[in-house]
Amino acid sequence: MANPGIWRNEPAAPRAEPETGRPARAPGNAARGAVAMDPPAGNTLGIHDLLARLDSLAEENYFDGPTADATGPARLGALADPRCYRDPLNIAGWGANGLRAMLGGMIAIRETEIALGRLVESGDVVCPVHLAVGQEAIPVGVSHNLDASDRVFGGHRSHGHYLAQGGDLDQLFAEVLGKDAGCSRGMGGSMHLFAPETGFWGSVPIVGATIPVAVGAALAAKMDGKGAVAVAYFGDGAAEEGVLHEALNMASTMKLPVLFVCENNLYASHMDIAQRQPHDSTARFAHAHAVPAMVVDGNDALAVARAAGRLIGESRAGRGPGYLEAVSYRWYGHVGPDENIDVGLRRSAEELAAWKQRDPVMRLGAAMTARGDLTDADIDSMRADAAARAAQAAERALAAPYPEARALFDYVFARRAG
Amino acid sequence: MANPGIWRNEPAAPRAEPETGRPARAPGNAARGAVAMDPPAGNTLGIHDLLARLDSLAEENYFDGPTADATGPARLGALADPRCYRDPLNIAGWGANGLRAMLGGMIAIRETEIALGRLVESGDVVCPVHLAVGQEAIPVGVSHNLDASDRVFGGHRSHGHYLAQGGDLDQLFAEVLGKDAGCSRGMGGSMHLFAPETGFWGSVPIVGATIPVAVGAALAAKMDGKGAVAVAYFGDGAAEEGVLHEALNMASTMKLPVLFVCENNLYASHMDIAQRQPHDSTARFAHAHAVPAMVVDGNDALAVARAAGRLIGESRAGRGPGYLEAVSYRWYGHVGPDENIDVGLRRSAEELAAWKQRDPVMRLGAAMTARGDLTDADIDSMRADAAARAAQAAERALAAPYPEARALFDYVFARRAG
Amino acid sequence: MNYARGIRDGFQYLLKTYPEVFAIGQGLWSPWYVGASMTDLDKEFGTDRVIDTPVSELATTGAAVGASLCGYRPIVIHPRMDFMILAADQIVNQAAKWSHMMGGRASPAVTVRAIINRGGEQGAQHSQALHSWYAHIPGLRVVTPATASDARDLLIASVLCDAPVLYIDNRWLYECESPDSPVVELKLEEEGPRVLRDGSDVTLVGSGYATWLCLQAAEVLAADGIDAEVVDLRVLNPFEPGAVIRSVRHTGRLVAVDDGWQTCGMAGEIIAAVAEAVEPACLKSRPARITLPDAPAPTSKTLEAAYYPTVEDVVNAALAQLGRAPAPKLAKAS
Amino acid sequence: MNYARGIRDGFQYLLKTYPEVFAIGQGLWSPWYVGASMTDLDKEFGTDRVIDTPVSELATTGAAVGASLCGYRPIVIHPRMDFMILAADQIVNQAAKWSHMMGGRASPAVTVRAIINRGGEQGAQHSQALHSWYAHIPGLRVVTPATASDARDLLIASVLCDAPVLYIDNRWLYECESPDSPVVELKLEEEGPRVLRDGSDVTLVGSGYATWLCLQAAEVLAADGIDAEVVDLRVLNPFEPGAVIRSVRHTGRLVAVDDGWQTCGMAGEIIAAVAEAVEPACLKSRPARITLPDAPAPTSKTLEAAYYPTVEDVVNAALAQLGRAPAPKLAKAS
Ligand SMILES: Cc1ncc(C[n+]2csc(CCOP(=O)(O)OP(=O)(O)O)c2C)c(N)n1
Ligand SMILES: Cc1ncc(C[n+]2csc(CCOP(=O)(O)OP(=O)(O)O)c2C)c(N)n1
Ligand SMILES: [Mg+2]
Ligand SMILES: [Mg+2]
Repeated sequence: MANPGIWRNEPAAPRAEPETGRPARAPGNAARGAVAMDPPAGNTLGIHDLLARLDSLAEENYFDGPTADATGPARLGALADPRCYRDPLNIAGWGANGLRAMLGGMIAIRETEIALGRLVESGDVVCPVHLAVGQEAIPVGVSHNLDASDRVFGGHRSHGHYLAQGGDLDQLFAEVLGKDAGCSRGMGGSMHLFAPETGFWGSVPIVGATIPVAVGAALAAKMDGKGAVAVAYFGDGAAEEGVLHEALNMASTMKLPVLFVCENNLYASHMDIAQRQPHDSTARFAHAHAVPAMVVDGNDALAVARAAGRLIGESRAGRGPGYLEAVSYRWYGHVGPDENIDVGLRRSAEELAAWKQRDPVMRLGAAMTARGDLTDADIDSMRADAAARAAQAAERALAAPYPEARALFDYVFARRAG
Repeated sequence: MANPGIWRNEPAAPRAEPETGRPARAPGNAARGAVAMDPPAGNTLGIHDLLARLDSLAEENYFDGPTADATGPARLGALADPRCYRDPLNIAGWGANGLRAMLGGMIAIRETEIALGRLVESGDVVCPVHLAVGQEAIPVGVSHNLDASDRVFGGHRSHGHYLAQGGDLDQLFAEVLGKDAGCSRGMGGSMHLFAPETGFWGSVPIVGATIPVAVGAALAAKMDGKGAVAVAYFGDGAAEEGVLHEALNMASTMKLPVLFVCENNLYASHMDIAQRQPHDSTARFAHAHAVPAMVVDGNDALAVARAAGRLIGESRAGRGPGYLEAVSYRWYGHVGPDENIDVGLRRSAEELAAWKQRDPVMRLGAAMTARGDLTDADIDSMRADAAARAAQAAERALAAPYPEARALFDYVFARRAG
Repeated sequence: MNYARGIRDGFQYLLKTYPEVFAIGQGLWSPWYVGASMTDLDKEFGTDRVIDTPVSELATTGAAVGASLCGYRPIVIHPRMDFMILAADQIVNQAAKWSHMMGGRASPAVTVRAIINRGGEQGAQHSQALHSWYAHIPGLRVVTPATASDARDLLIASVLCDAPVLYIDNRWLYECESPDSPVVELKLEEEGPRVLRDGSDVTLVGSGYATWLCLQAAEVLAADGIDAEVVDLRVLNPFEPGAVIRSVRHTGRLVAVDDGWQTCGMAGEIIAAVAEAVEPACLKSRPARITLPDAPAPTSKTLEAAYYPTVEDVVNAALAQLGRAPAPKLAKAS
Repeated sequence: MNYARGIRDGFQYLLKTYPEVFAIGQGLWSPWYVGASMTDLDKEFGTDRVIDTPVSELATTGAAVGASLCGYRPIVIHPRMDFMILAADQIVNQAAKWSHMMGGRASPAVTVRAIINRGGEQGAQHSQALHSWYAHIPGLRVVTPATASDARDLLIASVLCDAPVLYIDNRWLYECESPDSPVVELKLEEEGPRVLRDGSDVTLVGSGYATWLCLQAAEVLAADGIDAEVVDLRVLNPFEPGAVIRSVRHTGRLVAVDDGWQTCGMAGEIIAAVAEAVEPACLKSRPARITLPDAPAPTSKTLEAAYYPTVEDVVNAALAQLGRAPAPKLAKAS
């Protein structure tokens, strides 16, 4: 190994222990002992952990058909267990300003989405709105490593991806309301965001569709030769579309600078991952395609930022793609502000309540107040400010005009600016 | 592990050593030592070997971008090295009759395909004909474990799959010549074979198309509850189609009795696998989807039969899908009897000559003559008989009538027999 | 009985009567995916026969094709026609062609159910009606019920048919009521376009939701003393234009209505089939078509209102056929 | 200059002149995949700009779309239109819609090149001409060159156009010659149907290979004293029927020829567009169309011969328009 431990040289964050006796890892690991299992260092899983997990999966599951139940135990272990990872983050080594920006970013996304949810409830917003409250740490952590020359692509649940890149708040509200002032001139709504001036190059709601598009943007970046990277956000459900695999293979074979970010929130619309896949971590797909992967607590903005930074750094240096699996949970249901806990799904009120304790905002906020970076009152006022900004943007958007009728035809065929 | 070594309890075949100093395995394994590496037992690779290889890949490649070259060294090691596995097969424990049937099956396929190639050269056959000479051990080994109640699906290169299931020789020639007496009534040609009475449920030339179709046949078999299995044959190129991954996930999640057989002949039309994938073994995809996989010398009918038997046995017992990767090489080029060695591809005359020394027919034949199961003259006469049968079938087919004009419309919408 | 209920009754009848029938697709265990058209079928018939799937349109469809070759009669459900494009290879290259390619020996008796689910500001990737695409493909029967009883009986006929069938329903019709009727097992091969309303002044032709537009327009026209004949296509492929041709020979005027796009669409096909068959002298005016405009679906409510054809559009086209001025503004349809 | 050479010259011109152009697709490093239409371009411009790919139609096409958003002008090549169905989502849901969905801000300036490669007993999955499908999709320009100079100049125009373009060529035309001409950079927005041959007795309309059939038929008809006007569509989407309508107003007779299927196909679209625009009294006879029969492609040589439209079919349809008996047996075309 040319550079042993390259994925582990970060300060280790204290690891929250499960509240119950349920082990954070599947028992097979320790029992076998053939693979050297380091004690988990921080909340990022490096490739060795993954291989070890793959190995333990083999031990338990591959061969013993009867126990390889499709609805069997989660393989992400503690990362998918909402009783773990509840403590304040370890912020040692991070400056207050940087952290404040990240906290502010998460709060802005959350307050914006809450405001959008209210507009859905009031009937002002008609288009489908997929909220990612609870998942804010992922885009904030990823975009921490990006700038406007990079190329970020999202899907149906992308308000956070857009905002984290610096997408305009007024234009977001206008877009969701179908107004001409929207970032897509009111032609797309919530599921079609576009802000290339920030590096956000588009989101669309065909699940998986932007994954190969991001690979193409990475090919363009490679041809440009200026070190830009592309990012494809997608969910655990999208990982079931074959196109992910085609895209991983292409990116791997052509060594393209693209970061695949799987926001694994354990659900695809009404189905939990155990109903859809034999294993709950999607990073196994990256390994299969020889793409370096890391699996992190997606409710830890710093873990996300570190892992994304590492993988993006490799990509910028010309070493090809990376894969980041960030495990999280959405506080709202699949679409709109309903919680989807009483509509006959396996998602329960208890599960949701537990995940709310693993709040990415609270965990960073608590660490910062503990260190004296800011006070609870500061956080409250950040929240109030963000809510006010969202309310203002909503008002402006509500008052804004719809596109003119000719918009229906004007945009069918674009003409390039240049 | 419930049943350690379950994949290893066969008599070990003597392992041919490479003729050069090139190690049969990538060096990373030994160096790391974290994974217990058994010495290779026979020429089947069990899951531990695969995980070890995955691990060694990680060591060498995942992290060290610069060395992770898309055209880098083969990961199948000796299995992809035509200087290995040339010795007569180890036939200990196999009865002469069974072996004679397998040898005869391979010879029949080869002589049939040679005869088809001649018809292409003479201009009698116009439709595209993809020959699998050199790969005969795979269908013969797989079909050894199947009967007419199973459901086998193929692709563009499926004469052998059809014949190994017992598909009619006359109907094959008639089909390739587009005659009404063909197995598909002359409506398909070489790439569209159909003989459900033998368990061969169809081949079509859209690459990857029959993979999910076989999964559906397995779903039907599971619903039938009679222990039948489905088999999907496909190539290393087809593994680049996303649908393979969708199909693996479905089969794994639903625990369907289907055997995925990847005939890895290291090429997809004009491109070798190193130009298309970061790694030369496709079994990594099975692992990613928690499907038990075995990788075998595809030029060893007994190794194929054993591995397929094991995996199929698990499927019949209700334990879900299996994945068999059989490494081989086609003696002819992509289509027709041309060898594709002087048309600007990376495939060389030397490579081809070396692979001809790893002849699946010769290796089984040599073992049988050495044990006294038959003589060289017996083999010669088997060959002559097969050639004569093929020539006869060709003649009958050449004389047979074309479909009537109404065939163009009669078959557009089928009516079910029952 | 409303249209959604018709679909559900069709599923229930099939699952109850035929053990070889099963349903597979995204959202079948969900409380909301397919509207009220399959409510609680999973509970009634079990999750082994009403199967929800991963987000894998292509493999799911291929699996249904495979099961159909082996004696089952699966219905594979695509909750949105837009997503089904990912499965087009299995529908167009496989299901539609296997019988022909195998000389009539293979029988992919699969029913593909595609739902048109549009409006509600869902945007261009969640709005498409691609029935004309599939009507172009020989070997694939395409069925577009417009009434609740057809929703049920054509579903049953599709599933019992030995050929692959694309059954397309439209959520905008789910609340439409038809009179109750007993279940009938129709032979799909014998079904085709049908006159839903007799008239002698002008022929209005549609399918699915467009038929509903035609029926509404005929009511409005009747109030104005104009007698419109309405032909509901029901089966788009193989397309049998006989009923339309007979009607136009009688009325001399044709308005073809379609809620898909124009170029190479069903409305154009209707006009072409009539133009080929009817002597020019028989036509009292140039036939007209009403379709979506040549643009992807917008989202804004104002643009959506401008985008989708309305009853008013059909009424005005019929009036124009008769040389009459457009009607005074009507309330927007749907 | 033959047609294949025209395509190659177009690629060469583009790759030489525009650094933002690159080609990507299956078979580009192969000696045989795309016939003579791209011979040695990989050697001339390097494998970084002429990129061969894994067998992954969907991701390859998506990658081209992505690169096109970011300032490049990729040409993604599908050596067979049949395989391209696997990429339909990226063509239809993505490339064709991004500009509209993003309010004109996104510019997927991608060219998708699809090759119609049929005959030779290749069978139903290796024979399709699906241009009518894609002509149905707003937002996607569809181009079907029939001559060698169009093969070159429309390729260049497609790639230089800011909108997504589907460029369809047909291997049956590769050996057809046109007179040499200098390269011109056309504006695709300004290109459309064109009269290739003047005539006053009957209008023959085609695109791609069907145009070639029309031109051949016109020769045969001329020998019989019949003056056929030939209109070559060139651009199927957006479809501008003006030239066809003008021609039919003049001749009063229309034969629409297409080498795709009939239902919802381009031949029907031509007839519908004319029927909508031309007063019935202008038509001297009922328009006719010549298309593939309603069946997947067969393999047997005898059935292939019966399947594909021929010059003779076009000649006879034209004669029928004039009330004349079919011509004596002609030699089979192509
Ligand atoms: C191709 C396609 N298939 C199905 C859908 C319907 N759909 C919308 S979101 C979704 C679930 C996606 O789950 P995941 O990728 O995990 O993202 P999440 O919603 O959890 O963020 C599905 C199936 C779609 N939009 N596109
Ligand atoms: C969907 C699709 N894409 C491309 C092709 C063209 N094609 C025919 S065979 C082939 C290579 C297949 O390689 P592999 O799967 O390894 O099978 P092999 O020919 O080696 O047996 C390709 C790309 C096709 N037939 N179908
Ligand atoms: Mg999810
Ligand atoms: Mg191969």
